Amino acid sequence: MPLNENEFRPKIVAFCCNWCSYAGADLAGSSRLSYPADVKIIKVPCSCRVNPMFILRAFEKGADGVILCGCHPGDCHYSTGNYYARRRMTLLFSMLDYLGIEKGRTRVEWVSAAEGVKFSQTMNEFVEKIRSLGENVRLGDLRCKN
Amino acid sequence: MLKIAKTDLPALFQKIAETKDLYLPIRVADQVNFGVYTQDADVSLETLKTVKSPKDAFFPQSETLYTCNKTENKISITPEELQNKEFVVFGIKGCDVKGIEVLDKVFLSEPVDTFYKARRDHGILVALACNEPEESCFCKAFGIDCTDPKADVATWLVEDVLYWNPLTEKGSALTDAVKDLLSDADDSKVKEQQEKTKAIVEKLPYMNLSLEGWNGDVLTEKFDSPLWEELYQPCLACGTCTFVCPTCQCYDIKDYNTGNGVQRYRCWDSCMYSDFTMMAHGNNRNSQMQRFRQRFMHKLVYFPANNNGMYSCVGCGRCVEKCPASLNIVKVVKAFQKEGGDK
Amino acid sequence: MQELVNRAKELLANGTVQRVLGWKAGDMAYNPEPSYFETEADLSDFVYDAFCGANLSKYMIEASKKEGKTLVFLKPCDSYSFNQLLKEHRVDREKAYIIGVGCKGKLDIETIRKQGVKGIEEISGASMDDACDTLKIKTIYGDKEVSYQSAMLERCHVCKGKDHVVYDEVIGESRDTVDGERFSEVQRIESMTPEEKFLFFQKELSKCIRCNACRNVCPACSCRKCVFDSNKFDSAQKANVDSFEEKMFHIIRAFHVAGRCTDCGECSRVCPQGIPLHLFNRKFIKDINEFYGDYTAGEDIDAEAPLTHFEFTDREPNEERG
Amino acid sequence: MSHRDYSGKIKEISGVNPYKCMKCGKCSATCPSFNEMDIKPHQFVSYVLNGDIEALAESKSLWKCLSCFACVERCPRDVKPGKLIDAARQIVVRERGGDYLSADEIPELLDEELPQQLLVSAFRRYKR
Amino acid sequence: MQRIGVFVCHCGSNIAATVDVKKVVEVVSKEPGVCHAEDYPYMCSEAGQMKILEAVKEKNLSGVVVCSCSPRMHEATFRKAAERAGLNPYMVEIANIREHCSWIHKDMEEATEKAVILARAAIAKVNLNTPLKAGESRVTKRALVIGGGIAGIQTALDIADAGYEVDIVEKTPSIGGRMSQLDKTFPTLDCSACILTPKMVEAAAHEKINIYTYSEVDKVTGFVGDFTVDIRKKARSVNSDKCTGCGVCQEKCPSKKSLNEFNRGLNTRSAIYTPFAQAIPNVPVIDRDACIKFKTGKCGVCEKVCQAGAIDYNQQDEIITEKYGAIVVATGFDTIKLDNYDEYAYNQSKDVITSLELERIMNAAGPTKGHLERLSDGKAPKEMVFIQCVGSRCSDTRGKSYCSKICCMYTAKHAMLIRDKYPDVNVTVFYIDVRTPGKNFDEFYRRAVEEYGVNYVKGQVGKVAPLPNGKLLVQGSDLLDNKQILKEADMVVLATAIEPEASVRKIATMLTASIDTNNFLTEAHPKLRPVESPTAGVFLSGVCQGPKDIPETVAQAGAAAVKAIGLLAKDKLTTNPCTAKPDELLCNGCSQCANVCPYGAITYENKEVNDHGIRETRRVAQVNSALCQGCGACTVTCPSGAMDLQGFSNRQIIAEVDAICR
Repeated sequence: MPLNENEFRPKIVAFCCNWCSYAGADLAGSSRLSYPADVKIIKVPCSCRVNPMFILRAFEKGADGVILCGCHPGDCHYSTGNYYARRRMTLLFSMLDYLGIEKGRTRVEWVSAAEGVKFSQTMNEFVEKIRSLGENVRLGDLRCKN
Repeated sequence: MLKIAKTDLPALFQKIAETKDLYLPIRVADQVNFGVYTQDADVSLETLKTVKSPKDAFFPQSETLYTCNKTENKISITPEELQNKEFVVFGIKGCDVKGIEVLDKVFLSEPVDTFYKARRDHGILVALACNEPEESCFCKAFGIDCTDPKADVATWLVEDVLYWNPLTEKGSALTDAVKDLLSDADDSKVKEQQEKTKAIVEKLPYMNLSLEGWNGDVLTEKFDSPLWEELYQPCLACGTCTFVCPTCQCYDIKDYNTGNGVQRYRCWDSCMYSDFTMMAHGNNRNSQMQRFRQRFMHKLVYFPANNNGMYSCVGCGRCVEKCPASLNIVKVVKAFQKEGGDK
Repeated sequence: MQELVNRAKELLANGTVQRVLGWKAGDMAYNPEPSYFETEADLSDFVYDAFCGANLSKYMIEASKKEGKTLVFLKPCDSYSFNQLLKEHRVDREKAYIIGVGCKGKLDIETIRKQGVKGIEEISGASMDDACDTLKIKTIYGDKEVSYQSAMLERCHVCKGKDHVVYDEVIGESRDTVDGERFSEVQRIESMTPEEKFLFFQKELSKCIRCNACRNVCPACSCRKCVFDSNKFDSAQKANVDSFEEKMFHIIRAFHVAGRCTDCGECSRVCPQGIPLHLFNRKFIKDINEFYGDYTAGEDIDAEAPLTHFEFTDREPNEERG
Repeated sequence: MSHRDYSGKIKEISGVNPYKCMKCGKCSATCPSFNEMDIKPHQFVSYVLNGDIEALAESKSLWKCLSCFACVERCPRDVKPGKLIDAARQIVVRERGGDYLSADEIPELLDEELPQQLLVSAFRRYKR
Repeated sequence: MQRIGVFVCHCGSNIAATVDVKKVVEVVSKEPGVCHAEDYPYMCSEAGQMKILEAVKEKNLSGVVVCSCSPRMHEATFRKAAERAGLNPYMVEIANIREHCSWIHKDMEEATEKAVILARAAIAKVNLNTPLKAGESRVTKRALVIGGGIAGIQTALDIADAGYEVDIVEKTPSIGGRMSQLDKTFPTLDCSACILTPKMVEAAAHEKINIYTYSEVDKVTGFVGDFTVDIRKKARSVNSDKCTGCGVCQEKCPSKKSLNEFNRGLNTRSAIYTPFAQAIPNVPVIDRDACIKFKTGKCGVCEKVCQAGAIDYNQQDEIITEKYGAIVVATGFDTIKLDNYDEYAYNQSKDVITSLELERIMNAAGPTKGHLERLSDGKAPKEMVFIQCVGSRCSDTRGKSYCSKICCMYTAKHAMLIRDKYPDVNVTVFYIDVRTPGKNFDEFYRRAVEEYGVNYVKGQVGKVAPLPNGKLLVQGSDLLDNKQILKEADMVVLATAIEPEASVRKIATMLTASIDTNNFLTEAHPKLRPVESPTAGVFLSGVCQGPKDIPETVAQAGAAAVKAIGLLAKDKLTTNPCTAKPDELLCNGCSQCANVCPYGAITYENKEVNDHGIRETRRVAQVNSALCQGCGACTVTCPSGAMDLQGFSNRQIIAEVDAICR
């Protein structure tokens, strides 16, 4: 897709666990399953490494959406990491809702190493959702806007 | 002496706000603090004590000093603009006016703080005399007459009328600007209220707090007192007392990385905090007792020592009301009195 | 109250405890302060009345480091905090002699002032001995009456209960103070539109002065060094600069105490700007109860904490909520 | 409309991606009307792929399909030839004489025996 | 501040076709800390690596960022190159501008912009990298093979032959697996048992091999080189040491109505049984669900007739805990359930069978003693139809999306064998494609057509319907003739899709080995590391990794064995240095981190600390870096940030976040 000056290009951070989702993203790549360039992936060892502070930090610094991808429950490389991540994110997302942050700016998706298609689909959907929500204003730090 | 009906105050505010920024006590989410006037602001002149003092108007809780921007390999520095528009602080109480005098000692003596000075030069203080002081007030202990505030303009709210008396050139200029709304008045009602209020002041428990024995010469004696070890115990090391205080002037300077550059800002600091004046070698006050002692020694000993006996407390009583552990400067002074008496 | 003083004297005298942690009478009717008492004579200043809202359990972290035992007076709700600290190895049970004290609801001077009371000289009806329903307040501006119930702290209206979860002995009677639904305010916010929610919290949090009173009084915020004071996350900050900073601070603070907060309400009590901070913690408590089953932090020291535990069948984060 | 457009229209109406077809022939194997069809169900897919919609439109098969959906049910690749046929029908029907159903006409058409279902599907098919 | 070198790889045209690598070099060279930036066609080549070496030396670099393919591909390569240059290998970060950028984006401007941002994130991270040193851990010189089929047997034999101890855990009463159920094998038509049995015997007799049959893996802890495994030896109710394998108990057992699993349930067996005649060990087990003694307390016939006194009704499950350096998974496959395929009438007619059932029917030890006959009435069939791809290549939810790979060949085998043995039987095969890559495979298939007259029809069967006359009406298509075929058949054989054995999910979870959506175990790399799981020390053998035939399975079994041997041959392993590390001065001692650690790597001790002059004894967390696997669960649980993860520290991740969001 060519760059269009007027089009809203969201900044999206995707935290991917090393064992499943990062590999899933690799597979999406080697299968040439495209998704928007707005998504930038940060590799973490496990979804349980993702601190809520990282997510808020991303929003603070101007991200419009943050997605966390990990192994499917039951398939965590470290056995239990994604279960903890699931609870943490459930509570965090619920709190963000409570504070009036638009639903859908944050998401968790379980993507296995074999799910290149799912990875690409997920990212396409997520970017679409963020585009529909528009720029993140409520969780951004004004100082980063200029 | 001039006057304006209370019902005409919105018009007065409107008029001032046309050409100047206007700060006055505004209620937001059930708390009254000084804020910028807007037409739909919930102005509350009846509030005796705003939660924070109005010192923000001259020394904001945080302010950017300059911004560095990076483009490729070049860095450009943009200093923050100094205050260049006049503004009015309306409804400031006598104690808080005195608080600003304390800040002046710090920021206007060499080296002059240009940001502060610019604000002082452009700021006009319209003080409002107190008529219902409370039990936590002890301004009189510092020689302040809450019924007769010394500002650019002094005002009194008596029943449905605001009495207006310009005291300085700045005050007169402001008066000229709004004179259409003011009319002449005699000061009998004001005098009457002042007398009544003074009588109440006499009855308030803290007003006659004795500061005997607190001056710039008692440094080691007070510093070494074993009392501190006892007094600090309930202190939670929060910054409430310092942040509501009209005279606390300590700040920290920090950088914020915006991604494309750095904003250097200063923000209030609190001597109650464990990282206060943290330096490379560590911290020069590493126990809460030392930090607690610092605050009171500063207000009652160090500051008078350097400023011709002027205390850096004005008896507003905010810390008395807000301390989560019910500690405060009055309790400290009284504790030393008791100790002295016991001896 | 005298019973408490007598018992404290006994325990000091027989060497069971080295010191007493309680409340010392203030110079006004409503400002007692937490204090240590080391001798019988010191105890002449001891007070326990309806203004002794301060939760002493957090002071036990430091007291646990001192020589010998400390006698501490804990209200029913404080005992939950103590238990939670015990679970986290922050206090030493062996160093504490706990007397559970009765509670008839604690009073909030701010709430009294909000009812137009100023220039307070004396307050009667706040002692533990008189079971007054009305507070008689003598002020410079005349005598006032305020109902006890209307002057209570928010937390007392939705009290967890008047049973102590940890103690060596219990002295004094309590009375039921519950007259509200604990989660009703949370529910009210939940039912708002996102815009309304945002506005509500924006307004409340815009008052925050980052004085850290909420954090420093919180028994769950017992970190030696808070992340907002350290450079571990590049997140150290002292004062609010951008409105987001308070949000970050309050969200993360609530998250850090999620599953650990006993809802003691101290954060809301001490906030100089009257921000209802308990609404953050209570939201997490409500979510935890709903998502993972009822859990009361500090109730059972051996219970699995919600955030260090999981079930295979836990709900998914993206699930529609509320 | 060009053939390509028709082809796209069919894909749009049916929601089917004919490229998924692996040419196994299970649709034709399963079709009860197979013998009456000139273009067999499995061929339908390649006709759509090739954009030869004219031939489809003229084909007898279009009206021989019973819409039993056996092929839809059994297709291992989710291609669902039955839906393609149905889509082709709709295109033909919509095109013919431009005679559409409007909501105003419905009251006249009502009679007691008429199942609701029919009305709804007629409306779906014949509306503009 | 580091001195960072950035190296941008073209990957031939893989990256350079979509990412303007020159532009990336130009932009990132202006990033703070970057003192060298260049591009090169193939960074992973020796010459490319030399670029890193030279730059590190010339520019005195302290950190390296390589913008290239996925770190899963070449991170190790570039770390080694950095090490050769005298740099700590953990001072290297990879920006994945191929899989995550050039391969998925088409627009050059957009892809270049993203590549720059990914590079910036890597630069921001390297700026905060610290040299890490890998630790060492011991290797237990013993391997565990899970599954005793041909894959497991071959792997075990190969490892044992190399001189290492091997345990095989097999959940059924005998080793042998699926291959023992087959009659003949393609394309040579050897008798399956004839080639398998000697292997089974060899394994049983091997002094280095220990076989646990009727046993399952209960629990796995530890990590590469040092796994601890609990093996549950299920109660056999027969003392293996005493049993002579005479078989009298099975003859006399009065409960003979249990379905015979080995014969795919086509006939029955006694409650005390060995699955098949050549079973190893030749020791029966009592099926306690079927045994009258266990059900009613009365009977005890087997105990009475057993001369050796081997029957032991009181035997209990036994847990054996053993340490292993390597684990090979060889759990094999099963055929899928056909409940969702009503159109083939499998559940309605006994004469519709799966190919594996046909194997048993054709086998002399099978339910029909090797005679081809209809299971409904015992009559010899005259007309047989084979249907290919039943449940394979299905993108709907009923079947499997993959090709089961072996069906084309075994169907040709079945057709050929039937035509050979019963020339009067007509055989029709409905196929979508005939896939015969493999040595002598196509020739084999052509022989079935050309020499044995098997009728191959290009088309599928849509419906099989039992007729009142006992026959089966097969309705299929012939796509070449554009006809619909209606055929009355006596038997229909379904080439049913295969899927991994159901127990593999549980095993994968225990091993923390990843599995794909079809439950096949994932390999560490689909091309370059096909027999290793991404979980270190876990290897894959046979169909558990993906469909394959016997020769492929054996080949992979050998490959897995070699990988395991390669591991066992080492005395020590270097461990992952990206482990959790507590800051003792910040630690509250709250134990929350220890509660979430899946490895029990966190302990607490009372320690004297000096916190900026305050000396006191505190309860602080300690991490055993040999046990820590670096998941990071503890780091998020820790409210004060005292616990951090080396290589993925809070500040590093935040720096990446900042770089991306700026």
